[in-house]
Amino acid sequence: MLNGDTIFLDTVLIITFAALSISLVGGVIRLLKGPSLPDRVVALDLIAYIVIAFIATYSIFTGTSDFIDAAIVVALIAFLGTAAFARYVFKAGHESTDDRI
Amino acid sequence: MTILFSVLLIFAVAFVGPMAAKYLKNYSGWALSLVPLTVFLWFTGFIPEISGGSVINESYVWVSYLGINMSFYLDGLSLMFALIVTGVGTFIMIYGGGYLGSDPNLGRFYFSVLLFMGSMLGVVLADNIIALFIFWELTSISSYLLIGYKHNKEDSRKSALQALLVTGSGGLAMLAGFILLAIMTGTMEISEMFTQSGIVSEHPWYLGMLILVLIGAFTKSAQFPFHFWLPGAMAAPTPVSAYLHSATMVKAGVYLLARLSPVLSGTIEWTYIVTLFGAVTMLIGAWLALAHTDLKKILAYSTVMALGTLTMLLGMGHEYAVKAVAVFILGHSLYKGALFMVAGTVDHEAGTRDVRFISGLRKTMPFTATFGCIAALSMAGLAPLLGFIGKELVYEAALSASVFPLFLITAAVVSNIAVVASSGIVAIRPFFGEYKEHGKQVHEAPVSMWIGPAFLSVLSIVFGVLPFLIDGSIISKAAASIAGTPELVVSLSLWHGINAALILSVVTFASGVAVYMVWNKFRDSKGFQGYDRWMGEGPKNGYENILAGVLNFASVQTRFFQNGYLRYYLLTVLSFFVLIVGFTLFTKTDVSLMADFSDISFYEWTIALVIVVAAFAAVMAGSGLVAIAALGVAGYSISLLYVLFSAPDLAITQVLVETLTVILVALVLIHIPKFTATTSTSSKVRDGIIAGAAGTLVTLIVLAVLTVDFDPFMTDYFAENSYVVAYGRNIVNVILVDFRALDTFGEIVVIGVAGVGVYGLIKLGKSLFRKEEGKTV
Amino acid sequence: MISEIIIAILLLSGSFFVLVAAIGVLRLPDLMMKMHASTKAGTLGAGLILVSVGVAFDEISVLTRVIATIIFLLLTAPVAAHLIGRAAYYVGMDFWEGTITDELKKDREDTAAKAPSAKVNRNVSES
Amino acid sequence: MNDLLIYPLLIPVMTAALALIFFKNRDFQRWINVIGSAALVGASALLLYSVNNDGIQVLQPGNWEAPFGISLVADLFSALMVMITGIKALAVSIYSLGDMDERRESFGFHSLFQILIFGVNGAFLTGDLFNLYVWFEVMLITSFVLLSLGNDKSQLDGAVKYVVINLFSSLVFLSGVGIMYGITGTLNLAAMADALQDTEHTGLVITASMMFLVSFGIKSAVFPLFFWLPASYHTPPITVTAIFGALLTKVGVYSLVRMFTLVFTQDIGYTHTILLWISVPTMVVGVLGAASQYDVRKILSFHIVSQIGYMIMGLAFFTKIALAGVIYYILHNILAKTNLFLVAGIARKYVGSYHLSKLGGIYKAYPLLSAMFAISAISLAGLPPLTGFWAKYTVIYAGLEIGEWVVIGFALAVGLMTLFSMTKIWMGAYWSPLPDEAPVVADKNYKEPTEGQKFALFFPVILIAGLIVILGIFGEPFFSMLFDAADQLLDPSMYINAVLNP
Amino acid sequence: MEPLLAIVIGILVALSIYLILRKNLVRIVIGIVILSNAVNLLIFTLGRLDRGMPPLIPAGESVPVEAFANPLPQALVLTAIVIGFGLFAFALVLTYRAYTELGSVNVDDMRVAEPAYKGEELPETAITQEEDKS
Amino acid sequence: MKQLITNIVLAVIWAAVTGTISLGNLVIGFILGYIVMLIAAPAIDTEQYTRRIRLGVVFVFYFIKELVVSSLRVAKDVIKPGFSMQSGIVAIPMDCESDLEKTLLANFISLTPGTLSVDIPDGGNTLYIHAMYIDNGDIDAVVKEIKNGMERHILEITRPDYKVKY
Amino acid sequence: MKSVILQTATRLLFPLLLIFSVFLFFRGHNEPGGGFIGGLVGAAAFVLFAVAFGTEITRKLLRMDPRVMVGWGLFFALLSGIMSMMAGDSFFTGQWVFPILFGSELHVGTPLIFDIGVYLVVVGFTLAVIFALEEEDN
Ligand code: NA
Ligand code: NA
Repeated sequence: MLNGDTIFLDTVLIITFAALSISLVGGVIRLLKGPSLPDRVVALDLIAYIVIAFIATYSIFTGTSDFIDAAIVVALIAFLGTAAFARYVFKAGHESTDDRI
Repeated sequence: MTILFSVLLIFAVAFVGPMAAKYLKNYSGWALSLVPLTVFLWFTGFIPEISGGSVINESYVWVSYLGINMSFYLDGLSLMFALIVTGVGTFIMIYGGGYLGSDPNLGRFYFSVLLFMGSMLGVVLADNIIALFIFWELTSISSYLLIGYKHNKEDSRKSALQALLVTGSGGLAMLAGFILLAIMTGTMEISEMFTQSGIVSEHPWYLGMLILVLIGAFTKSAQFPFHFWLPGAMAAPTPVSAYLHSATMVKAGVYLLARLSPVLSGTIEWTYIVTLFGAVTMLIGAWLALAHTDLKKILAYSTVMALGTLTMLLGMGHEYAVKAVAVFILGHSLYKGALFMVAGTVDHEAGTRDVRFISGLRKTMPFTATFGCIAALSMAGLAPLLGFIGKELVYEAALSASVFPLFLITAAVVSNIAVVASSGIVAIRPFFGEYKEHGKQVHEAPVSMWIGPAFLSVLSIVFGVLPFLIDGSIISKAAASIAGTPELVVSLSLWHGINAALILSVVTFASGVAVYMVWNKFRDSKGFQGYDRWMGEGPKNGYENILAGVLNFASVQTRFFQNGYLRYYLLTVLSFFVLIVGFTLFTKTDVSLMADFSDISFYEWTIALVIVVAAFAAVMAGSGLVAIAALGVAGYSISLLYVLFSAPDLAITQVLVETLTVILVALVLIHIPKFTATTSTSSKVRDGIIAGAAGTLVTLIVLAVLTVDFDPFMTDYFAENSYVVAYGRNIVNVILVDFRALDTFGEIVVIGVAGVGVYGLIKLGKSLFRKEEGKTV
Repeated sequence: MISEIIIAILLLSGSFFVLVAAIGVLRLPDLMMKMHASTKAGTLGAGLILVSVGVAFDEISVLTRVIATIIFLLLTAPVAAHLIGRAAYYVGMDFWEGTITDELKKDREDTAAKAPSAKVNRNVSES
Repeated sequence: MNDLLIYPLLIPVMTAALALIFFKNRDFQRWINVIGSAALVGASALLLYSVNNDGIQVLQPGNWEAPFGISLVADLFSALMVMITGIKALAVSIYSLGDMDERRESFGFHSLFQILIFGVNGAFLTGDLFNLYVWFEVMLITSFVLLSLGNDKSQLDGAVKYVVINLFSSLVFLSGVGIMYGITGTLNLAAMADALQDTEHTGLVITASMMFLVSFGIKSAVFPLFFWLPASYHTPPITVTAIFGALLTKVGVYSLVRMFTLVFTQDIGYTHTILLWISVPTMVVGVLGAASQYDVRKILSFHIVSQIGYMIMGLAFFTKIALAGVIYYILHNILAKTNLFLVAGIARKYVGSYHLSKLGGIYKAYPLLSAMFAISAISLAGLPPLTGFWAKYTVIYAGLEIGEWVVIGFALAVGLMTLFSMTKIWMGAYWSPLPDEAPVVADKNYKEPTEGQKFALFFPVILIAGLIVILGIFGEPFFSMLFDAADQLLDPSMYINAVLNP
Repeated sequence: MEPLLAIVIGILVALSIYLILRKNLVRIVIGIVILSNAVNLLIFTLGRLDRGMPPLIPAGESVPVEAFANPLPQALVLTAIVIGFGLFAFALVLTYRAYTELGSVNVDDMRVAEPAYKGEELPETAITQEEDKS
Repeated sequence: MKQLITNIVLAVIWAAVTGTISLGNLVIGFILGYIVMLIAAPAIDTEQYTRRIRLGVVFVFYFIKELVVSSLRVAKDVIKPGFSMQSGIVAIPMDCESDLEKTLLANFISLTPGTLSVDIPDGGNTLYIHAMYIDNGDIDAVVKEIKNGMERHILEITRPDYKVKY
Repeated sequence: MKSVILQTATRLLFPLLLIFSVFLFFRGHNEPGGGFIGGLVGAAAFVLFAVAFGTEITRKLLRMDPRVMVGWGLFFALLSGIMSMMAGDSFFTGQWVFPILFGSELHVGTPLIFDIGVYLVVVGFTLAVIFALEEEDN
């Protein structure tokens, strides 16, 4: 099912996907564990980077560069969400530091 | 002039009525009476033709698609009724003008009463059964307005409603019956149904249809147990009662039975039901009259008795009965119309209608007294008045009844005994004896108020003494119409020799006088009041209980369904969704869980897992912000999924929207403190079950659809035209801005409106905005 | 082949740093430390992988977009970290036991001692 | 290609766009609203004329042939709905001149109003399932905004319930669209109907049809999905309630009729039986709800539910006369319901309340208003010879023809209860004397509406009442269209051919 | 992949409906967001999936030269996302307004438009309004 | 003049992101850049553009070195069990004056592993950073490293006449 | 939430976001992007600006009430359809011209005008919401 150019590159890509998948899971665990809202926001931030990396890897994997635009948008936009969270944390005060699921 | 024109003329004048009242003042009644008079005279012109044996059909296409024509049928029966309606109507206009002369609402009275008159005329003339129904309902509406004329009084409003609901429910049943009848016969023209009585009576729907039609007729004609609305309707001003309850509205039911008799009668069902209900009503009505002292109540119950008699006769359906119907209808219209007007005049002049407090008025009100007495004699069935002939025919009919003859004779006699007594009470009590002083100075009424009784009562004498004036011309043809035969020889005469009927009459009169003598004593007796409660008030209480019960049930069920709690609404909606979709899925398809997971790579599993886990985190999150953070993760993962499956535009859009969602939620939640509601475990479990069921259903449906051999046939078209015709290489975008630009246009309208709406919602709230800093909930 | 090796190195090192970031975010003891991991390693990891894309496609249009992405990352990531770190700090984030100094706190207390009215944030009370 | 189809969409949305661009000019907004509505009436009339004379009209915007582009289709049913929408839009836009307050106007009332009309017409004219979804959303968001605009407490409460339940409905609809696309590969209703004529996936299609039933059922407020309606319709200003009250649920009914005559006809024994089962409790629960209320707007709101039951019942009967009756019922109900709300609004202007206990004396003091109420109420109660009678008669006839005794029994009983509710308003607000604590009597600041306002308020009411009377008495040409429309609905091949083989 | 997504969609639907049945209006709105994501995925999935072949026509060609994914569901989902976002924005702000005007986000407390029936007892927290004010 | 340069820079960026460096595309980029500047005029301090470009070129190598080296250290600490480092918030007195300088410093500190800018209170001259590694508890060493490292590099670029003060 | 860092970064990011949004907008017909995506990125630029500097100055920057922008957006989208009708075609039928600019043939058509409408509405919508909410904050 892999369609990288060579077995070598395919293997590298699989390793990359594996690392990214584990990272993604790691991010989600942090999201679940928190314990504070900022912790979760950091997890979200991390996941945004992973998504960028994932899209980039997938572009190589499929040989299609059209997905890069999605990565650019994530890179450019995701921090706005973080900014919003930061602002909320700032306003909501200490309460947001203990925001358990 | 055509028949249609005659009806429309009266309707048209109804709209002029208020102006007439305004500008012509005291002469308005007289002026307006010219209209029914004209129509009356015009109809008298048909007498030779009709009595010559011909019928007149007049038909206009109305709604051909429904088979509904505005068609009229003039034969003996309808002619007789048309004459009664317009004839009595003429005097009612005059009387009404006098009676309500100073009332500021006189104009509305004219409007309603003329509307009623036109409708009633329509009822008796219509040939198309639906046209008849339409006029029928119009009489209900206009009589509602008339009964509720004194609408400031709660009693009037209630009585009007009562009459409307009772006759309205009957009307609806009747409508169903009519439709069935039309379907059974394949025509809506009554005149075309006459030939199909065999088909009708053997049709499996016959009994159902008959009952429905009878409910309509019985409610309108105040048959037991629906009779209670009629005395209640006495809340109306007297001109109204005089018109509606003597000659017209209540007779509509009788008319209907008579009209349809050729089509419906002759069966065992008809004979039993109609005869028995009639007889029972007759008995009950007659004796209830004696339980009251209000002139109008007495007259009302005696009207119930008359209607019962007519119904009973129509149930018998044989020759005597049919003749009796025709004569009795005419006789009753004349004397009852007169008597109501007299009662009204007495009330108007003496200020009360209670016979216990009025007597000796003959000296101050000689005309009124005279005509009242004549009418009462006719009602009592004394020779030589028309009432006598009618009553004799009733007895003859009962004597030759085919079912329960003994019961029917007894019932007829006993009822008439009560009527004799009632006649005494309404005619002798107020006018004879010592004049009683009461606050008001009593005068003779103006001419407008006694000319009606005068004409009508004199006619009772004229037709009684010279019955040939009516028998050949009208009565025999009317009777023939009822019997459904072209010719029915009716020779009316005062003297038939000494026969059974005459003997019964004598017995009746003697007993009636006796009852009159002891009336004062037994009227207030426990037993008789009990009878009134059972038979008079009982059904009325039944009606009120049903109404209250329905209203009570209405509020209970409304409180149950529309209970104000959004969660309950959602629970119901979602449960319904799960049940109906689930039921359909499991009964209509072979649910299979066939699924192939072999082509899925590990990172796709991971992303799927992340989406689910993040969404789960959003569900479990204690605060909205945490939920939104989790949702952001789910959203980014979904956009990754879009990337994996070749949808870069979607992925970008998803990321953008997800991010803006986070921003909005953060902006909003800054102002809303954390709120954790306590929910019981049982409701959590319940919600979980519904949620789980819905999710399972959706999964099953998607899996099922995935087994369908999918043909994305449109794709090629888009590919071929995307660049060649629409100059775009991004097919998705070309779909958005060109192939399906209308969708996109709708989409921007949606978000545009959302923007305008959010802006308004926030800014417009500012003036009302009363947020206290640090307010907690 | 050489380009493949370069791509492989970039991919592997990139994913390594991403993984480090993830483990850091998972393991590190307090928020600030987690942010160290996510911001730097995340940027570096994603950046390296992006560079590998540029190499892999060897098209000017891809290369420029890759560079644009990296620039955007470099521009936004520290700002995001600053915003969330600052907010968390001011609302009283707990530090781990290895924290030996907080000069910002000291300075603020000094200022507050001079002008006692200053209070940074409004506390929304809970229901 | 037939441009006539685009004008009923173009005119309102252009009006709305202009009203937005010049939103600071209140007079401009007010007048362009009326002018736009008047133009819409003309455009709708042309469309109806053309459809009536030349048969089903189809327009492919963008000139992409069906089923690839979106089809706009006007059969007689659609054209009639568009016509009545235009009339209603004109009436309400004039009425709004006398009723709407400046605050709401300055926050976009007039453009929102036109966009709502735009959405409604779009739903009536589209021949594409996803496009129908879009139109629903246009209506939905606009109704959200109109409902909540003003921020009255009860408005917000009502809006919350309205919004949540209707959003759910939309998503069910959208899922249904996805499923139908997943089965047939097309979104074009004609192509879909064509593809499903000999489908082997009947069970699945029927399952999907139930999702549409739920979604449109919520929109049209049938039992047991109607709760949002009585929870919210009485809360906004009466002009808004009048816009909603008659029109929005009818789009739901329209969609049910469209889908269950054109697309979901594989298993009528099942689907239409379910429709029938839904219709009866809808009629009953709705009318009982009305019977239990004392606020005129609430009474009328519950009646909307009840009347929807009749329409669904007619659809369930699925005969020519029944469908003609359904269309008549919809058109009639839009007229009568609109007018009743508008009249209630005028009554409130004069007497100061919507609550029967605080109303009274209108019959005596305002005979014209009373007459307008009476005409509308008599019509709604189904008494002859006004529109309501024909609507009810036709549907009941259809039911009796196929022997649905029990259902018709309920329908008749509900008719009686409807009559009862109308008399309740009549007696409580018109006949009964004005209570001492009537708000206007108590309010020293009360100002009689100006002559201009009175004209704006009464003109539309008289216009609609006139239509109710005229349509009731001279129904023949109208019924000719209704029966042709029913023919078109019963024979989907006409629709399919018009779209796919132009 | 489609069957896996079918399961994901089902789970998302279940989770969203559970949220929609909560008392907190904020959570209800979040539930609607999740539901809307699930439905978008549903449309996307039912248009059938293809990996790595976006529906773009390569430069220099006038028609796609290779296989490409079904573009129509993508366009539909895009439209649906946007519409959903508009509706969400409104619902969210409505929640906010409901809170500022009514003082609660507990839907059980919102009894202004439908005040207590005769004899019905509302919880003390319920927000009600004097009758017939508007 | 500076406006013109900015505009040209925007045109080049345009050409870069669009991936087509043709005269036509540059002209389009120029026009669009002009429009953007028109819109953004009140917002941006266009003077800073030229310097930003130079910064990008000169600074890149220093930064990459820093990034990789310290990332590896973080990686090591993250992976090995237990934490032995000392950390804390350290105040850096800045020589940076303009907002751009401050921001650049703060951001590059954040991007460099081991340090994270927390705040510049009231836009003043003190930058508070969170340092992951305060080796041996020597706070001044951290400050020195920043001032001699990142700040020096930045200021050298932004100000040709810059002299190290430490 | 005043932050020098954020404000300075915003000065850089704002024009970048804007030009990128224009890029996405124009590219949309051939590559991922389009009116909606471009509009959202453009709006994001203003959102960022509003977050960093407040709404008052951002409103001045926009120079137009967001609702009016929505109106113009709808107007442009409609205009594209009306132009088709004036050309004698069905509503929304693409009308194209092919000007040659610097040697390359450009495709300019009514769908582009339509997309401008989309862009404007998206920006108007987003900013109407954000401005209103931001201003509620003060
Ligand atoms: Na509605
Ligand atoms: Na009242």
